[in-house]
Formats: sequence, structure tokens, C-alpha cells
Amino acid sequence: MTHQPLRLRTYVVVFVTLLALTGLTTLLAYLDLGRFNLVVALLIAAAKGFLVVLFFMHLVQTAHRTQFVAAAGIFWLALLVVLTLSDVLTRGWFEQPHGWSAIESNDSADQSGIRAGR
Amino acid sequence: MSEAHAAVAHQFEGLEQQRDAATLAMWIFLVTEVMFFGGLFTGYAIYRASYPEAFAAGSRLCEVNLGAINTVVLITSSFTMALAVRAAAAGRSRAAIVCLVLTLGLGATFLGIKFLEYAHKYEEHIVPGLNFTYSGPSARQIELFICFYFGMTGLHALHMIIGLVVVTVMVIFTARGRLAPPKDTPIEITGLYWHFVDIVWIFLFPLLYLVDVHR
Amino acid sequence: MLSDLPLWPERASTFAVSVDYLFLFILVVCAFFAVLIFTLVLYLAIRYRRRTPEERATQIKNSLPLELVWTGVPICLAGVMFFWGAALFMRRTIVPPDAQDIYVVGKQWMWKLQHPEGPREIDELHVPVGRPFRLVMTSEDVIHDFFVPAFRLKQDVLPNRFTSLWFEATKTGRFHLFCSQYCGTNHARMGGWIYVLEPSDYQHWLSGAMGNESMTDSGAKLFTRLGCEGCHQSHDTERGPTLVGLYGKSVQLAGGETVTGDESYIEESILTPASKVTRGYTPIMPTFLGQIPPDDLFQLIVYIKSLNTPAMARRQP
Amino acid sequence: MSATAARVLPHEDSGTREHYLNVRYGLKSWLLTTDHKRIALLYLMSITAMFFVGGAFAVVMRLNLLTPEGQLVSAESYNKLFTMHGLIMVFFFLIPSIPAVLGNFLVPLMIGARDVALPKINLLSWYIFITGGTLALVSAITGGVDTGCTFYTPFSTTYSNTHVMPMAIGVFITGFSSILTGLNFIVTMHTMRAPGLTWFRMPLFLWSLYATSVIFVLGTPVLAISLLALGAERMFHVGIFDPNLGGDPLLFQHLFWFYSHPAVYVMILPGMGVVSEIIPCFARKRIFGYGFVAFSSVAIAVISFLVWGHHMFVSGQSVYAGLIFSVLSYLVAIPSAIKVFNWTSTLYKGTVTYETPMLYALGFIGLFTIGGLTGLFLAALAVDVHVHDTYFVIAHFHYIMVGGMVMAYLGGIHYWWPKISGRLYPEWWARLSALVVFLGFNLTFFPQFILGYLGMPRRYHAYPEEFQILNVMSTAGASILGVGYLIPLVYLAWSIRYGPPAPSNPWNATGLEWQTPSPPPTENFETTPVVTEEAYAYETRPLSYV
Repeated sequence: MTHQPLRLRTYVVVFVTLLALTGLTTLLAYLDLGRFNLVVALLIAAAKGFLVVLFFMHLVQTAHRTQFVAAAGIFWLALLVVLTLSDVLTRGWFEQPHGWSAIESNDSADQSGIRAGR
Repeated sequence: MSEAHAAVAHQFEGLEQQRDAATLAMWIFLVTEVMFFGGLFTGYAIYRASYPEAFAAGSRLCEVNLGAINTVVLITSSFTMALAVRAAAAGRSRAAIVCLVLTLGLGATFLGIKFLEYAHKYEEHIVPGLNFTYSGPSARQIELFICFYFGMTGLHALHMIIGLVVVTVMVIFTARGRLAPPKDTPIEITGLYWHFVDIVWIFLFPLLYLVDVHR
Repeated sequence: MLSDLPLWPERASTFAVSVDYLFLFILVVCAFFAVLIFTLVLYLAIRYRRRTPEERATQIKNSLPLELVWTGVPICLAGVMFFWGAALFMRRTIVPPDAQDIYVVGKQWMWKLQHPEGPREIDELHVPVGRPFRLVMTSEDVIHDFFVPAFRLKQDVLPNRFTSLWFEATKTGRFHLFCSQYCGTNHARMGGWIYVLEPSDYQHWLSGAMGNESMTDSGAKLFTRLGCEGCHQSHDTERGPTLVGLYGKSVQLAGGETVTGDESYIEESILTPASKVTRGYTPIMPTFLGQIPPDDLFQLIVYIKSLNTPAMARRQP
Repeated sequence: MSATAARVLPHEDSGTREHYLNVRYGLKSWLLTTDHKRIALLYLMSITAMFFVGGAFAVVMRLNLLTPEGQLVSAESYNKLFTMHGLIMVFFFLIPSIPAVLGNFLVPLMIGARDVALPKINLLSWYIFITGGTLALVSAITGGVDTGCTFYTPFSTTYSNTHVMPMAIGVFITGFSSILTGLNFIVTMHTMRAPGLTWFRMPLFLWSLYATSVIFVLGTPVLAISLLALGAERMFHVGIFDPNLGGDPLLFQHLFWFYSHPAVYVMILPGMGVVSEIIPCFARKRIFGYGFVAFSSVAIAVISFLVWGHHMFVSGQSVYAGLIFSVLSYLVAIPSAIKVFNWTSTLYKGTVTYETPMLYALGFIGLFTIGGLTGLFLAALAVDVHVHDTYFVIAHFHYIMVGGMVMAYLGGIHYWWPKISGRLYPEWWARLSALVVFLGFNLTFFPQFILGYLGMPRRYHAYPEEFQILNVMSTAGASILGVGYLIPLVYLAWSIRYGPPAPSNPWNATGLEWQTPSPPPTENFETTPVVTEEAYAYETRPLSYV
């Protein structure tokens, strides 16, 4: 449907927010948050992406089916990444080594337990 | 996709149906692009999970300041493209041309900075396949990271070049007055494509440049 | 003629028997549904054929209960098949503790096998009946697959990575060995035989084939020739941690997480030492990637595993 | 709107009336057409040629396997034969077969539109297909590829010295052809339906094409990027998949199978759609459970993206991932079971006649059921350990692709042949060929199930002696099947010139495509039709036509 154009103010606000988020993600990268560095960076990038998609690409005003198409794209990308990672990250879980000459090495207790392998 | 002569192509009932079809087609095409880049992101995710230290070391080889400038340049070009689409929809073709040319300039700047980075890497002899002579602990995995760096940013730069060509065509068509409303759908579609390329870079910047800046 | 047309291969391992039961269960379920559909289609097509041109079909309303039945029943049957299959798969994965290792190297179009006691074999494997064996396998070039139909077992063999496969033979005899992952021109020729012998015959064969030295001795020679002794001695030195008792131990890494000292960890630390540095040490160990062929790598690993036993540990400098 | 005449006479000779075939002549009118009907015929001609090239490779392979030593061809050429057979049959025949030929022809006709939403992109899709096809044939002629149709690394990147690059680029290019076709169909079905044609009044053929297009759009790009990475790895040796340089060969397998498993559903869903059209027509009865059949098509398209790991149970994939993929693989079997039960129940209390399309449809139900059920063996983790990469897998996917898809494709070609060519085909010749295909097929592939469980690995040019009897039976079946496929080529070509002219609705079937003359005019409909009835309202149609 020919949607009425957004107000100029909306574009400027979105533009400034994007610049601010870029600065934020760069600054946060200089702090050592350990594992959370990646999580924070991805969250900020996702926020910027959503801003561009919703306002610059007018997804807010388009038909529901177009919104559904966009959502499907993100969902399928997540499918590909998550299921592939589910293989890589869990490779060492079940195959546990066993002593060659089976002497009780110091921590044989967790010999058969599940451990965070490579 | 621009029907130069008749406003509505013969297979459509009306203008509304044609615009709906064009935007839906573009969004579906962008989903195929998401999955296309998705393959590279999956590879990146796997190898970053398998070799965290090597990816951190590799990321330190990338120039963060140039990456940050590029991100700002591309977000600004996205802003000017959005203004261009808005102006074209309102029929103000002069303003649309100005914004489109601004977008072209910013896009060219981005590519300039990008090839500057490539040149630096070539001088430091860390271009995989050509002259990769980096030695040190886990050199192989760092080469893998740099290979993903070139793969992802190279594919992105290729999409930028295609975008620049299409925007140039839009400028010419607008100047000739062929894209006055209600025939301004092609500009809106070019805008969608341009914003998509910007979003890809928004994700590339933290993943490639900001992996391990704090050490 | 039908007598020599076998319908399934011999059952020569503990795993084969249970896989055949699962296969028969799924076969019975599928045969039932296939026959059901075939007879239904034929019966309905013939019973309700158009006899006269004026005949009218009676339209049927959809029936939700019928749809739910033929959604629910297949889901339950599928669930049974999944759990049974998964349970057996876990039995295939968890290696019994008393299994003895045999080291297998797949190479473009041959299998090289070595027993820890020393005998080496090409495309043949002699094992006694009734004892579990674990094959630790790697490849020198492309992906192969160690497939023994009589044991109902196969496992891909990947370059630069160890995959393992355990079996316990229950029948003596000679069984086919195939490579079932396409690996190039002579993929079809890359096979051989598994000879399962009585324990007494096996001992006789083993003593006859003792020509070359055991893997531990050749591993020790390699350990000195490659200069590993310089850093890795019977106790921690500032240049490198001791390897005594490493196998099966949890190793604290510089990155903070802990890793188990299994074959893959030892192999990775030899080929790409910088990827997993032990806490408190700097990555000064040179990389041996591409310099140690897999056979020698196995011997080194067997030697390092042998350091678990106090006798071997004392002989370290 | 239903045709009133009880016995439809060929009211006007299609020779004089202007329609899409005789509106313009000459090469330019074909090579620059944007008419979806002509593009469908362009696709028909190209994929028929590719089918017989791929089929020839298959016949030579089967002849080589007559003897345990396989002396007909050398090992290298046998490896090239099965690779080219796989690649050409999958990417250049099966994937475009129903969507690009019958789909292109019928989607606008079935929804009452004048053409697809993006006709120029539709023609571009054919040119991309031809470019990719030419590259593949050039690679085949100049030396062939011996990596197997799955291009597994590190063999395809470092150890194979055959023409992998041109073939990989050829398949990469052809992928975009199916992306554009899928995109075109989704947009057409969303925006250009005739007034009154709601989603639940659409023929089920369109539902299955919609599901197929979703897979085209979401899956094919991942194949494109994996082949691109394969090319880069082969050219620059940078270690993306090379284990000696830190890469992981399983990453390629993940990316490849993420597309290739949904692709096997692309190779069956359209066949299901054709069967859902044929069975109600020749049973003169509304399909049983329309909503369930429609939603199971979409369910198959979605769940097919979750199951690719069952190709890698023994490839070094983690046990945890194996468990996940095994559960999901069983889930994807359920919608197919629902469809088979619904087709069978449609026959109940109908008035069934045995025209050729119906013979193919009934054959499809039987053979697809066997194909689908044998999938349950492969999804069970423990059984897959034994039968993975053996002839059991070969028999499974041939039962679905050849027993299912090719039978449905031939059924669809015969069902819509009057509409496409304006001519009727010779009924008895067609019934004979259907029977020959059914018998030849079963004799070829059923012995391979037994060979598989006996442990004969796939891609073997030579095998132990005890497998010879079953291989000889399979080769015998293959020669019968080959003949069975040649017969339709002859009589369909014959019917174009000498076949009796076809009325607009020879089977008196429901659906908008039958309400326009055959062959249809370029604009498809004089006035855009209005749909008032449900999808398969056979109770309001006049009685039989015979």
C-alpha cells in the first residue's frame, strides 16, 4: 500500500541513534568483558540493524507478509548457525578417553562423566 | 524492472499490485542475500568457537579506526539514501538527485577506505593465497581469520560496487524524469538494497574489527 | 540358487545382533504400512472404478479424527524407532574401559594398521574373538571410512583428527573390510579382510608377527630423536610440563578452561602447540604440522600414554 | 463458469485460432519471449536433453556393474560417470523439472493471471540455466569431474585433478536460476490471484510449488556460498576446508547439506502437487483433507531445513548433534505420511478411471510410500551406521526421485499435454509406457535395497563376487527402464503434429487452467475469471466426458 512518508524528524533521530550506537560498540570493545564482549557487540549490531530495517526500509509500514518474509530470513539464518554450532561445540562430549593400561590416574572419577571437551 | 513507457506492466491489474509485487520481490531477494552471507557467518562462527585466541590475534591485525570511519560513512550514506527515497516519493526530483549523488560519494569513500586497508594488508604481507608470510604461534588459524576477513569484506565490497552502479542508473533516470511518481518504485527498491548492504557491514564491523581490541 | 543369495551379512559382533533386531522391527512396521497402502490403493481403485458413464462419486466430508489417527500413530512408531536407534548408537559410542587400542591410518587406497605390541598390517586385521578392541583412526590425505558389514559398523576417518570405533567380535572367520567414503580412483580397491581368530591362534599369530619392535619402544626413540626430552622430563621444568600421567588427566589451560588429555589433545599439542597452551607456560614449542607422518604420531602417543605406568616414567631423564 | 456441453466437441480447430504457439514464429520469438508458456517449453526442451544425457551415463554405469571386476570402463571413468550422472540428473533435470516446466506454464493459468509477476526475470532464469548447463556439459566433455556429486572436501579441493572448477561454477550459476524461479512464483501467488481465489481455494499444485519456492529462496544461496568457498579454497589453498591448514571438512558438509537436503524435498514436493491434482480429477471426487495436504506441503518445506545432519551421522559429527538430527528427521516423515493417507482415502467412494495420468499417480503413491518408509531406516542412528553410503541409500533416494518425482513428472506432462500442445496423446501407447516404466523401475532398484544391507558400498566400480546376482538383476531392470522412458519421447513428439486436436477441458477437470482454450492464447484469459467454487468441486461438474 502506498504508505504516507515518515516525518523528516524520524529519519534524523534514527540516524543519530545509529551513530551513537556505533560509538558505543567501539567504546565497549575497549573494556575487557570476557565472554560478554561478543554478546554486547552482537546485541548493539542487532539493534542498529533493526533500526535501519524498521525505519529506513519502511518495514514498519509495509504489508504483514513482507514483515513475515524479513522475519523468516533472520530465523533461517539463526537455524543454519545454531544447528551447525550444535555439532561443533559438542564434539568432545561423549567420546571419553580411557586409560591405556587402566591405572587409576588421579581424576578417574570424571572419567565417564561429560566434560567440556574441545 | 522499470517499465519505461506504460506506468503499469501488462500482466498487472493496477499500479498498487505492481508496487506490491516489486517490493515483495526485493524483500525476498534480500532474504536470499541474507542466506548467502549467512554461509560465511556460519563458517566464521565455527572457527571463532574453535580457535578463539587465533581469531583475537587476527582481529588485532585489522585497523579499527579505519573500520569505525567506514561504519560512520556507510550509516550516513544509508541516511542520505533514505532521504532520496523520501524526496522521490514526494516528487521533488532535484532533492532526490542531490541525495543520490551524496550517497554515491559516500559509497565511493567507503570503497576507497576499504581498498586502502587491503593495500596496507598487502604491504604487511598478510594476504592469504597471494603473499601470506605471517609466522608465529597458530599462524595457520590467523590466516584462516584473514581469509574470512577478505572473503566477507570482499563480497560486501562487490555488493557495494553493484549498488553504486544501480544508484548511478537511478540518478540518470531521475534526471530524465522517468522516475516521477507514481513510477518511483525503482528508487525505493534501490534504497532497500542499499540499506541491506549497510546492515551487512553493521554486523561485519564488530565481528571482524572489535574481537579483541581491549588487550 | 536362492541358497547362495544371502539377504543379510553374517552377524559377527555384539553390535550386529542388536542392529539386526532394530532393523527387523523397522522392516516389519514398514512392510505392514507398505502392504496396507498397496492393497488399499488397488482395492479402492478397482472396487470404485467407474462402471457406467452416469455414475456419480459420493463426496466425503473430511474427517478430523481420521487425520489425527494417521498423524499420531506414525509419530509414536517413529518415537520408538528413534529411542531404540539412539540407545544403540550410544552403546556404539561409549567405549568399554577394557578395550585394547589398535591404531589405523587410512591412506589413499590402503589401510595401515598397527597393534601396540608392534605387529603392523596392511589391509588386514587379526583380532581374537570375544575381546573388545578400539580402533583409533586417522587419515593421511582425504576422508575415508572404515566399514565392516559383518560387524554393522563404520566410521569416517578424517585427516588431522582422531575418530574411534570399538567392536567385540563374536564369531571367528574372515569378514570384508570396505572403504565406504568416496576417496578417489581406487576407492573400490581400498578394502581388505578382518580375521577373527580363537585366542590361542591369535597369540600364535601375534608371536609370529612380532618382527618389529613395539610401538612404545619406537615411540621412545622418536621422543628422543625429535628433541622432546629437552623440555618434557619426568618433572615439570620451566620450559615444558612433564608428560608423566598426562593421559586421561584434566589439563588447566592458559585461557582458563580445562581440557582432558586424550589422543586428540596430545595430537593437537604436537601439531599446533599454540592453540592450547598449558597454564603457566609460554607458547615456545615449535609446530610439527606436516613434519610427523600419522604412523609416527601414533607411536609418540602410545609412548606418552605409556608414561602413565611408573616403570616407564622412571626411565625418563 | 463450468463448461456446459456434456460431451465437449472440438468446437473450433486450434489451427486457425490465434494462440501462444502460432502468434509469432521464428527463433527470435522463442529466444526473446517473456510469455511464461513459451519459457516453460524452452525449459521442457533443455531438461529433456539433459535427462537423456544423464540417463546415458546411468546406463553405462549399470552395464559396467554387470561383472564383479567392472571391466567395461576404467575406475577413473566410472568415478566420472557417477559424478556426472548425479550432477546432471539433480541440478539440470530433477530440480527444474516440474517447477520450471509445469510450474511456469500453469501458475499464471491456475490463478487467473496474464503472466508471472516478473516475466523478464523469468526469461533471465532460463538463460542462467542454459549458461550453467553449458558450463557443466563443457566440463563433462573436456574431461569430467570425479569428486562425486557432493564435492566433499578435502578430495574436491586438493586431491582431485579433474575439472572441478568449471563444474562448480556451472552449478553455482544454475542455482540462481532456481532462486529466480522461486522468487517469481512466491510473488505471483501472493499478489496476482484472481478475484475470489483465496488461499484455500487454490489448487494443491500451487501449494506445493509455493513450498518448493520457499526452499529455493532460503536454501539455494547457501549452496552458492559453499561452492564459492570451495572454488576459493581450490584456487588459493587458504584452508577454509583443508584440515592441514586448520580448516574443518565438516563445515563444507554442513553448508552443502543445509541446501541439499531441502533440495531433495524440492525434488518431491512438486510431484506431490501434481498427484494431488490428478487423483481428484480421475476419481471425480474432492480431495480428502484439503487443508491437511496443503499444510503438510508447507510443513515439509519448513522442517526440511532442520534435518540435514542425518547425512553426517558417521562423518565425525558430534553424537549430541546426531541425536538432534535423528529426532527431527523422524518429524519430517510425518507430513509425507499424512499426504499418502489422504490420497488413498480420496479414492474411497469415487468413480475411478485409469487414464495414463492416473496410472502414473497410483504408481507414484506406491513407489513414494516405499521410498519414504525406507527413510525411516536411515533416520534410525544405529541402522544408519550400517547402511550409510551403501546401495540401501541409493535405492532409497532413487525410489523417491525416480519412483516418485519422475513418475509424477510424466503423469503431469500427460495430464496437461492437451493444454500445452493443443493435441491429445495416444492413450494406449501411454498406458503401455507407464507399465514398462513401473516394472523396469522396480526391477532396477528393489534389489539394491538387499545389496545395501549386504554392505555393498556406493560409488564402487568393482565389487566382491557374492553381490553379482543382484547387480545383474538391477542392470536388467535399468535397460527396461531406459526403453520405458524412450517411448513417451516418441509418441508425444508424434502427437504434436498428428495428435487429434484437444478440447479446452479434455478431462472435464476443475481449475482455471481448463477454462481457457487449449493451447491458451498469449493473454491466457479474455476476461480475468472469477472463482466462486471450492478447489476440487467435482460434484458440481457435469458427469464423465467419456
